[in-house]
Order: sequence, then C-alpha cells, then structure tokens
Amino acid sequence: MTYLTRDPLSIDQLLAQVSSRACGGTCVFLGTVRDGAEEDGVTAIEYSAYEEMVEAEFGQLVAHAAERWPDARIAVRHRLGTIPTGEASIGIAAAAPHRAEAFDACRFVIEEVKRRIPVWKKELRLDGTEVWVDPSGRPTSKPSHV
Amino acid sequence: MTYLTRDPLSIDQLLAQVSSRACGGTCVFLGTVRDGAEEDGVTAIEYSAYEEMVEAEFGQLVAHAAERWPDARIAVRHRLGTIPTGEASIGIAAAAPHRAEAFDACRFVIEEVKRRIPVWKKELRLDGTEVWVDPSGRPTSKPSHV
Amino acid sequence: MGAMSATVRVRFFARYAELVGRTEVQVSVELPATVSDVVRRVRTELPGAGAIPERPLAAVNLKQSKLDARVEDGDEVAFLPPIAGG
Amino acid sequence: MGAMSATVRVRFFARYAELVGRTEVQVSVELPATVSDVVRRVRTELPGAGAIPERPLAAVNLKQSKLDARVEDGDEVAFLPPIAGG
Repeated sequence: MTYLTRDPLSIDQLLAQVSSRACGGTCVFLGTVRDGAEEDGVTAIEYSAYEEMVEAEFGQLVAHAAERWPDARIAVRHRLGTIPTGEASIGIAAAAPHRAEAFDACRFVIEEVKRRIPVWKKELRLDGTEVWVDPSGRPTSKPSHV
Repeated sequence: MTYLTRDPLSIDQLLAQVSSRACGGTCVFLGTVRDGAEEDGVTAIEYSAYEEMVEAEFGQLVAHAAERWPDARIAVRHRLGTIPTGEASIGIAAAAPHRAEAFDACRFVIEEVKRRIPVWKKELRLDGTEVWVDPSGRPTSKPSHV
Repeated sequence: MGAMSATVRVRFFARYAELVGRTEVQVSVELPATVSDVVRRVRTELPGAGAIPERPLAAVNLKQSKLDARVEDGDEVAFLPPIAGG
Repeated sequence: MGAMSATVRVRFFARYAELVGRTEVQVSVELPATVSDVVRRVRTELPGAGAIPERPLAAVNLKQSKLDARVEDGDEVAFLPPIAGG
C-alpha cells in the first residue's frame, strides 16, 4: 500500500477505498495548489518528500486514526512532483457510520499531515522565480528564516 | 439553479462548481444510504421533499454560509427518489483559501440541512417493510412518536 | 354581514400524506385565522388527519411558521413531518 | 586501542539538498555519538552545509528524533527542513 503517487489524484479511487454499506457519511478533503490573494503568480508547486518516511508516517497516522475512530474507514494519498495551480496535492477520504466521525477523522488526518509528514514544496512563479514554502504556509527565501 | 435532482449525484460536478485558483482547501461531504449495525436490512431509502420549499431554504442556507465565510465557494445537491444502499443522497462541496473555512462551511451546510430542509425518508427493508425515518436518525413506525 | 373567509391550500408530505391519503386540500377558514385554525379544521374534518399531531411543524408560503401566525386568503400552508433530510 | 567508530548515511531534502548540492553523504563518527554530533560534523565539513541550522529537525531510521538521540553504525540520519506537506 503506497500513500504516494506522481499521477493526478483520483477522488473516485479514494472513495472506493472507504466505501461501505455501514457508512452513512463520507468526508473528503482535497488540498489544491493555490494562486490567491496571498500568493504572487504561482503557476505550480514542486512537491518533494522523504518517501520512505512518508510511507511509514502515513501508516502510523492512519493506524492512530483507526484507534480513535474504530468505525471509520480512511484513505489518503499525497501527490509528488510538479503540480499545476488548481490541481490537488493531497486527497483524504473518511467514511463512517455517522457524519461527525467522518468529519473529525478527515480533519485529524490533514492536521497531522501538516505537522509530521515529511513533504516539502517549492512554489514556481510566473516571473520564473522559485520559492521554498515555509511551514506557516507562507514562502520564505531568506536563509535567516530557516 | 436547482438544488434537487433525481439522478445519481456527481462529485465532479460539485467540485467544478466550487473550484477556484484562489482556493487551497476543498471539503466534500457525501451522505449515503446506510445499512449498518443500527439498521435492519435496508435495501434503499425513498426520499421525498417539499420541493419548492427545499429550493427556497437551500438558497437562504447557502447565502447565510456565504455571509459567514465570504471567501468560501459552496455547492450542494440533494437527490430524491429511491436511492439504493451505498449511493449518495446529498453532496456538499465547500472550497476556500484555507482548510478551516472549507471544513467549517461544509459542516455548517449539512447540519443546517438536517435542521431545516424539508426532506423525508422512508427505509425500504429486505423483508418488504417500509419505515419512515424519524429525525433522530432512527426509524419509527409508531404513531405515538410523531 | 357575514364574516370574511379565506381559502388556503393545505399540503401534506411524507407520512402525513400517507395518513390522509392525499397530498393537498383546499380549506376555508373565517378570518382572522391562524395556522392553528387550519390545523384544527383539517384534523377534525379530513379523514385520517386526526393522526397528524395537534401541533405539527408547519410552513406558510414556503417558510417555517409558528402555529399562531396569521393566514390570509391564497396562502399555502404545509404540515411537515419531522425533518429527516441529508 | 582506537575508539569505535560508526558510519551513518546522512540524507538531505528540499532546501537542505539544494544548499549542500547533494542528497546524501556517508559520515563517520566516533562512538558513542548523537544526532548532534552528526549535525556538527556535516555542518563543518560539507561545503554549503553551514547554512543548515545548528538544530535542524532530524529523523533517525525514518522516525523524528531528538538531537541527543544516539546513532549507531548503519543508521540513516535525515535532516528535514520545516515540514510543508498537504
């Protein structure tokens, strides 16, 4: 089971992984490459990872979620490589008998991803510049920030 | 713009409605017909509605969500008719610049739906019985519960 | 001089429609009248409607409404079973 | 009698890999040694690595690790820039 892919994410595939007759609520989260008010002409983000560690961490993270929400079914996939603006870099699906568990489990997974999954991103800008994104979500190119 | 359909719900269509370069997080909720531990051989649910009122209420609900999360983009569709176990009866998509708004707006919509959208469901069972579902989520066939 | 009367369209849904065996009926009430007056009239005169609660969830012209809300000629009054959407 | 020494595989990612111009290097340290010892060795001896912080986020054998954690021969030590996944 691999949590990483270099291909566009398929929501249908994530949904198929979690679907069950016993589940009445499914929450899906998609993180997409943004070029909004806080950005500055982002055309794509280049995602890289410590791949072996990502696989291990995702395995633990999903196991942890399964302990906390035993009736939930969870699927997650992170895309690596150059992802154009508007496309998804991560997809999470959580299905559960009731909606509260589905929302909570899905939210838990994305928060944990942000905290501990070793993935990095470099924004590629319209003007040709490339900027590493810092964990607060804003890019930094100044070494003093590191 | 209609919020109701008798056809299977299309997640792709909901996502297309909310997608935007400025949004980095999208939360989707699917409510599906369940046949789990609390149910008793549910093969399908027959959904009916006060259709004109549903359209009016959804319009207000989405407008209310747009006031509360001005940067969020929200799409919702409810399916009516006989929906087999495992298929979705409602689909909600909320996209926003940041994930917290996407989750919160999506959750708000489904909670409000449960509270005020005039839709009713009748479970169709394997044994041929049909049972109206009461708002607590459990079916009741006893008039004394009404 | 006779009292003014109003004709309202009453609609039934889901289990209530099953109980009364129809989805709508026209009802005349003397003005001034409230939703409660319409409920009372329907429950006593329409076969099967006695099983609808005395204080059902109601809507007037597509908006949820209190039972003491006024109804006017031409209004649409709906009796709503407990909502179970989503 | 010479001190025991350990060879560890050090891996660099993202900005750190750019700074040092490579993704991995073999480092020898005298035992007992900690992650900090590996960091110090790399920062002083590898061109470009001085720009890696003195106390980077680190992982040993795929698990986040404190800087005072012991390293053994054959371990994989990774220096991780601030995590920015999702």
